[in-house]
Amino acid sequence: MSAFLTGVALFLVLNVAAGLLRVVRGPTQADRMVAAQLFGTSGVAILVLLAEAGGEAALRDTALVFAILAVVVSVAFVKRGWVRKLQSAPVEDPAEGGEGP
Amino acid sequence: MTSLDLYTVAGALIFALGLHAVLVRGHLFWKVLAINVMGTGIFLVLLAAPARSTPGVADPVPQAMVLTGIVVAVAATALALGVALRVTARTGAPFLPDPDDDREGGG
Amino acid sequence: MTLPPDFAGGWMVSLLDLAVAVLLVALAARLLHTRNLFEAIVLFIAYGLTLSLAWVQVGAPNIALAEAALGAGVTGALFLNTFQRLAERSREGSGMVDPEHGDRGPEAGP
Amino acid sequence: MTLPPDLAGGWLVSLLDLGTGILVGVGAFFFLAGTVGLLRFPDLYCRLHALTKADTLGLGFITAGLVLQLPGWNAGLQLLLIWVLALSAAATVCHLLASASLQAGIRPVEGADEEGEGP
Repeated sequence: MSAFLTGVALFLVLNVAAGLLRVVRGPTQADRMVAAQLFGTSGVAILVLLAEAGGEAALRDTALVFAILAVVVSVAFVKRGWVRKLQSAPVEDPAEGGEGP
Repeated sequence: MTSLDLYTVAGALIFALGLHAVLVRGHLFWKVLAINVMGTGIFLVLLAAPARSTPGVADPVPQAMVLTGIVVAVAATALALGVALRVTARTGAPFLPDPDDDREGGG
Repeated sequence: MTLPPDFAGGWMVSLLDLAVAVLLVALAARLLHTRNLFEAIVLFIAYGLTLSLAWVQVGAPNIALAEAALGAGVTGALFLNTFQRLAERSREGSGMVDPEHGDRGPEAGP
Repeated sequence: MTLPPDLAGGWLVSLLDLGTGILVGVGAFFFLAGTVGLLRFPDLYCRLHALTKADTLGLGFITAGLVLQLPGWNAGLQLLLIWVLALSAAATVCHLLASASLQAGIRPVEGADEEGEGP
């Protein structure tokens, strides 16, 4: 059973590696951010499987952190990292202008 | 060749890749990224090599060093990104100013 | 790849280690040599999460916890924040640099 | 669930192993479907749909399969908490990215309904 669970974890790692192709080719920035969510969910699954296969209960705590992480990164992206297209959104946000001389 | 040897070799490769990128890339943000990657390569060697000598038993001293190193790397990254933003604000581009010309970017 | 007989988990674990190590090196090579800054940032976040998996395999789950929270989460948010500041700066400024394609061109070298 | 020693190793354990194998296999299939959708769908919104729904369902199957292997109810409760957290995380991320993309002017791909995919 342990070898089977580790094999499924290996399959999920290869799955994530295939999904990272979308980061390389994604046309928009949001397409690239989707891959972070992919890694969050798959990472939770991999860690839970490894926790059961190796008998290490501490890995489930790491899985909890993985689950929160995609939210943190995506919220940071939406709040701070979004660059509007110049032609489609001509209105600049005056509250967030670049400060400094 | 065990798995821990594999991670040691991967850490050395990652360190070499990061060092190459620090030297080659001119963009300041890639320099910060590359310094981060270099540090993680060192962490990988530092954790995988002592775990190989005593299999099954984790050595707590390298783990404490790596844990401290992660926190320090985050703080240093924040500082470096702030400095890079100031360089961009001064010179108009996220590159180090050329020391040969003193037309712009002087203090 | 021959494993010592006392190595728990057998050959499947070593295959998993091989996949994680190859993915780490490939991610590092791609994120350090791409021309797109945003792609490099997202790949760095993915690199941090893969490194966390590597530390689980090395036998340090506490460091995997810290790496996932600090190395991937906080550092990724820092890079995203700086990316937006840089994009604002170059859009309102002289336009010397395109934030999507960071290098200035062939004359960027020394 | 701790089995009494006369039952351990009997037919119940092998039945639980079989259930774990089936559930984890189905979960891995849903992860594969999510990745195929991420790579093949034409649009950001379709990709978000495929990724968040299919992967979260796959994670639910995998945790349900692993609960059958656990010795006590403590760790099972933790696995349930992990799944609920991943569920809310996927919903939040999908909503945030989709609404931000709409506001930024990325239009969904038109014409998918004319091909007879929609109801």
